[in-house]
Amino acid sequence: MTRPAPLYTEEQQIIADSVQRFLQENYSFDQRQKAITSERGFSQEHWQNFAELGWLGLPFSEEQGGFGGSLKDAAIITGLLGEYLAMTPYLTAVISAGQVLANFAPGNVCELVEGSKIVSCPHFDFENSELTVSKQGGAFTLSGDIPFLPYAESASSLVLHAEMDGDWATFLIPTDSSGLNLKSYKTYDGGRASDAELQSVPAQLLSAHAKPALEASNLATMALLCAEASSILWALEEQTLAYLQTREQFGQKLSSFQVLQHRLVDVYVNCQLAQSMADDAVEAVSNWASDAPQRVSAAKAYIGDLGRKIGQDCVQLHGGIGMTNDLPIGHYLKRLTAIDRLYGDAAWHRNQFAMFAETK
Amino acid sequence: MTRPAPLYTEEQQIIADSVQRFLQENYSFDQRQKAITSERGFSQEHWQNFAELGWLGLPFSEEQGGFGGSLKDAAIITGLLGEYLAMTPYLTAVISAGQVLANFAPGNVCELVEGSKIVSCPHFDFENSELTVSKQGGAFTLSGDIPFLPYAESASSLVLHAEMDGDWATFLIPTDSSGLNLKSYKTYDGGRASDAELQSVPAQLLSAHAKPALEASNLATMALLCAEASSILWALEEQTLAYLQTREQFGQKLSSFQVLQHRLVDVYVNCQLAQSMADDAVEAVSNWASDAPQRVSAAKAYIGDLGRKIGQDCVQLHGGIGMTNDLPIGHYLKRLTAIDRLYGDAAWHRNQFAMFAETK
Amino acid sequence: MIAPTNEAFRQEVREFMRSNLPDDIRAKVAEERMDLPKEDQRRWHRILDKQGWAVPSWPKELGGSGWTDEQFYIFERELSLADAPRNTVYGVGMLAPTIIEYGTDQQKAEILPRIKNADDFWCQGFSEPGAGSDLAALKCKAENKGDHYLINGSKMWTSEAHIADRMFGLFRTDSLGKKQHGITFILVDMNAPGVEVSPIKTFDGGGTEINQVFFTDVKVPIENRVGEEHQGWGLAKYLLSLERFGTAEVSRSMRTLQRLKAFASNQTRGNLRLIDDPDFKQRLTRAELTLRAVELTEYRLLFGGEPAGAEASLLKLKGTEVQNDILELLHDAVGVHALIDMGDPEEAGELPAGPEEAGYAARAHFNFRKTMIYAGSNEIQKTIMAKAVLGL
Amino acid sequence: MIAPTNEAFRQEVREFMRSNLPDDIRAKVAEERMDLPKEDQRRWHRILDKQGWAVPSWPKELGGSGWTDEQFYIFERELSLADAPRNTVYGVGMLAPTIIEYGTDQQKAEILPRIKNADDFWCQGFSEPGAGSDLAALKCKAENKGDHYLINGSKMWTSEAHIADRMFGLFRTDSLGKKQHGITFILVDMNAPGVEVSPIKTFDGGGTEINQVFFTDVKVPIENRVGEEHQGWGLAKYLLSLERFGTAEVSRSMRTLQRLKAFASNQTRGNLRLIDDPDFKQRLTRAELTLRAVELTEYRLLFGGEPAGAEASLLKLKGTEVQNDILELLHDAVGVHALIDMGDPEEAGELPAGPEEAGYAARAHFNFRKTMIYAGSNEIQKTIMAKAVLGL
Repeated sequence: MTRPAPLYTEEQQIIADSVQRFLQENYSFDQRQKAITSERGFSQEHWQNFAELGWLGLPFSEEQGGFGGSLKDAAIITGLLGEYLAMTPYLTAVISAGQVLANFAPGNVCELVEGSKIVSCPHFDFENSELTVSKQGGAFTLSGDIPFLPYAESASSLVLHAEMDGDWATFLIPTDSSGLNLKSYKTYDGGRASDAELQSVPAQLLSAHAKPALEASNLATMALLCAEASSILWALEEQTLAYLQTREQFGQKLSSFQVLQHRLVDVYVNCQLAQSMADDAVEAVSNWASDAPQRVSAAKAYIGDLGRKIGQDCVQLHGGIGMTNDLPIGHYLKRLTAIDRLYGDAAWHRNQFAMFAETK
Repeated sequence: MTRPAPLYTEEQQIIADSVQRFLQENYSFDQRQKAITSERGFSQEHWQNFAELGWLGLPFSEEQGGFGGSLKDAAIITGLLGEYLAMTPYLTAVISAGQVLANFAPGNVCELVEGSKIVSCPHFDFENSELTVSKQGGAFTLSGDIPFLPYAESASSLVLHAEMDGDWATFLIPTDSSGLNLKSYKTYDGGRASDAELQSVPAQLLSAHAKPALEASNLATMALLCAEASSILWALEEQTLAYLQTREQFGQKLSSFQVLQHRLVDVYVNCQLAQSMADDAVEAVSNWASDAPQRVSAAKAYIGDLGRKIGQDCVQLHGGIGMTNDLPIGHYLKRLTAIDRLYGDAAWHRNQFAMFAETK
Repeated sequence: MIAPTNEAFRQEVREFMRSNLPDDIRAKVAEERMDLPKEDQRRWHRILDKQGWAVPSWPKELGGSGWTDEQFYIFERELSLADAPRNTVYGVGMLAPTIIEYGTDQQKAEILPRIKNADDFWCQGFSEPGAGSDLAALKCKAENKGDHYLINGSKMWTSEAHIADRMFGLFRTDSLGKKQHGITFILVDMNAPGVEVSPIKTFDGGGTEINQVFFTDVKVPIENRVGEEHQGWGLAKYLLSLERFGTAEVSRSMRTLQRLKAFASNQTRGNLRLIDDPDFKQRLTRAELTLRAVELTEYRLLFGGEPAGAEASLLKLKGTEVQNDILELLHDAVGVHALIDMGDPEEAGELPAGPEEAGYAARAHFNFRKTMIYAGSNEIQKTIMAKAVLGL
Repeated sequence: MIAPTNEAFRQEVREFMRSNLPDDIRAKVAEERMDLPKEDQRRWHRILDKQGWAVPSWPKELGGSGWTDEQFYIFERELSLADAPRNTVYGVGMLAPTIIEYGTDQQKAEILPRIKNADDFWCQGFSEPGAGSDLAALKCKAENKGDHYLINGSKMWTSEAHIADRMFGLFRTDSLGKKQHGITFILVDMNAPGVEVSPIKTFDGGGTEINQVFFTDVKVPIENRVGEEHQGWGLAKYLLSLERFGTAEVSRSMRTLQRLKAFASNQTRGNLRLIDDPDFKQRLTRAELTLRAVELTEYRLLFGGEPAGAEASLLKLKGTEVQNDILELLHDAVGVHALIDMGDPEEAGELPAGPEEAGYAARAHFNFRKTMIYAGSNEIQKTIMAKAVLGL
């Protein structure tokens, strides 16, 4: 084992063991491959299991029906889901939407925690607002296009935001609303997403002054994506090392070639660096540190680039077999590539980081 | 020999042999190290030899007292000068200033060809004009600061340019002019340069419409710098390969370590690519092709980055001995680094190239 | 760089492509597909054949074009720039010259016309599960039973085996002595009893390109051997040396780059055109410069005097690297819609969202990683150069 | 990350630096110099000693500070951020703990106070012309002549030998058996007859840092041996394991980065501040991100549970890489005036032109390439990790 042992509290170790056990039993790679081709792209039964195992309630307070865990605890779950390539609405529902609901509609958290309802939520892009709000009396309607709502097909409602009266507002709309049209598709990482077109869709206002909460939800999601990527990188490192130790060429184990040894060392070193950045991002959002935006952007930028590079290197180190669909290696690369696409890519976060770093 | 044999004409082979012979005898590395610490940073006697061997007259027409050679021929000389790390005013006098004089003051070429006078000429930076012109009657004076005039201390005159009447003009001033102050210094590549301060220095107008000629001189100098860099890269490749084949560590030749073999292959491959770019740049300026600006910027950008990288790699591949002053390796790196600094660095030329590539 | 006399030839080829390349085929190639269906390949081959360009590299008396090296260079470039499929590689480019060099008169008469007419599609049975980069380690056995060989074992990574009519392959006829000895070059009917083709899906999720082929007591007439028994290694080396330059993928990359630049000029990021976004622009320009360096190097090595000894390795290494950089940029340019998974393009429906590039950018990005692995991984190419060029 | 209780300590150190670091010394360190003259080093050492901070890592009874790991970490960071010289490394950091562990009482009494008082400066005689990365291949011979060793041979790359009073070194006392056997740890007076120091100039053109040391029939009293005869390899391993983290150079790089950012904010390129130039900004940000990753990793490995087994290698590798990236950026930021060659800074005159950074940016850029070579080149570090961490 080259991966450093995580510094878990006793409670966290229990969570990690339980998640690991469940995934080992239910998310072997073959099972995973079946799950992503099922109708909704994930198993509703497993989602129910997640609820029963307490995963869905973890980062919510006990008053809201949750278990009072932290985002650090949730990062244990997203990390392991990543390692097993388990594609689910966890991040969008529990973190992205969940953190907003916990702020503004705590009554709605319960259904989420119980697993009876799934909520989807897009990346809040404050620079490009896609939705416009109409107010008539006390009622609101939303119009416009929103791309990439994760698992919106499976969701009962969407958390959406829009500029309103010079501030940012957040809304809840049921997915069966009239005027809402979802174009749904598979994504190459095995997930699902939808582009939404809204034509005067009636919306429930959650908050007219939601910007800090939306930012917090954004940052939490980004940090947990980094944690997921970091876990995937270690999995890649371990599996690639193991493969090179098994496979022979020219009468020698591949792992005996110095060039491949040094490339594996590069992978290992980069895993360590990526983990440090991911840990720091999760730490920052767990404590809502004042420099969390900078620390999260640092991690997302660094891991965005590095994750893809390591993923590509590990495919290359595997050779032909790394190209096949039946090995997780290529799927890890696809997920790492998707993680960089989502919630701002490396270039975008690099600019954010530079901005924070200069004004500091 | 891993370097491809150059495709010389018979005349070019004669030039190359003669240059090589002279440098072998007079520019051993020890001799070179002495030469750069001499008062003027190069040997006046050698400069006279250059004249006698016909190098200084090579790229000038026979009417001007030259030998009617091309810039391709001159590139043979700058390439070999680079390999021997022979630091001289050749490029600034014969190419940068020389090509301008050949256009506008052909009478002045003769002194240059004979080696009796040296002319220095800065990089023409059309974006940042440093000099202002005053006209009184038919007489001109120049004022302002010009950085980095190569070997200006040894020059009898300077070719300088300035914006005038909405066009670009070029002037000649003697270095003993009143109002001209030179701050001279050694450069880390073993060369010499001066920063000039001009206060109403009387100047001889060579042309009031000099832009195309200045651009041509710029491009020629850049292309020949690329040719020099390309030759240096091959020299580095050969010397590094030879060193790794000699030196032992852990009871084996360094060249038997696969990691070092592959790094040497990277060096070799990059030498090939750099040479293609340099050849193409020289070809472009030799024929004054219409796309010469783009091709020269492509080469300068590519070689600027790659040259430094290869130089750094070759120091690293040598280990401690590569850090010492008594081996050419570090001096090659310094020259390659200087070449990237001069006449627009890699980032600048990349932008130029992108601009041309888009409007194409 | 091209001689002016050949500019007319370039125009001729370009005009031919414009008038004769079917739109539906062009559209598939323009989506960076390497999995063209057999019928598309056949259709295009026959269009070229009518023009006399289907088997240009063959001797003139067999239907070749008699082009100069520079004309071949131009032809290949224009094919790519027009988004035309390349000439079929296994039959036309590999087997045919090998048969011409080593085959019997009967083999020539039987095999070549059927390739020229696109009656037979061939695949190459070289690699095996334990013999990829280390080809001489192959084990798939052919026992000489007098009038036939009896083949047992399997071949791996076999491109187009699922659409091929026949396979030329290397089989182990003797396992004593040096591992390069005892290999025999044999032609196998893919419809023979005991041949089973199992497609290998790649993680990009696109159509089938490669396969594993299993042989169970497959009988092959003894006259299907090419060259001497046990001496197939020499034929394989000859065959593999035929493609010295194509693997640089310069022409295809140039076309992809054109597409990328056109796309990036029409997209916005923030308030800039994507092509003006500093980060994107820098990556794009670096890739363009590298491609230019590879292009110039390819040209110089092709036409510029003595061989360097490992041109193919050098060009393959850098060419596939920059090709992958360009395709990665295309993926990145598409933004979040690049994530849409269209699956096998032959079965894909309408693109649900995003620009049309979203339909293939990710597939191509992931799929083309293979170019740095197959035909000798880029690590193997470096080892080859260390030996062949640096003498290490 | 730092515990709040230690913030007061940080302030104390910072205030001490502000009040006590001589300006002339600060200015030299701020020019990225590693060749501080002996008198500067001594002066600073004695200032620290007055404060009780000159030998902080020693046991408290010998003058150590008794700091926690985190306090050491803070102290080292604050030294760098203040442009203060580090504590002298060879005597204080390497020889002293080795003597404390392996020395006789007499050796302790004789050697340690003279280090603490900066009476003796030490150098380390380990590497040789044929034994750099492969240290155990060393050949410099010490013959046991009963009451003295007779030393012949030479040591290479010896930092500070030209200013050192004494050397601790590894010498070959037996050449039979395993090459790690027969090495003895001996203390040599640099003024002894037969010792000759020949400075090795580095290509950056700066002041002297390293030397070759020649020994011709040098007599060394037998009691100058530390530990057992032939068993010096164990002492060397102990000594080399003392510096687990410093080689990451994080603190120094942070300070250089501050300087670089301040400079780039005040320079213009075209009509932009240099720090806003897209190309420069991207390189700067990448370096800053990498440095942050190294910083966080160093902290995590130092304070975060079980050792990974090769922390020093990992941190040295990435730390020196990013350090060189930052210094390259500083060189590039200076523009054409970076080319000015100031030579040995102790002899240099006024800067003829350009910003003050022009006086040292190039020297530092070239000089620091050595950090990726010395103390085990970065290639060696990878080989160490392949073995120690990956088990290959």
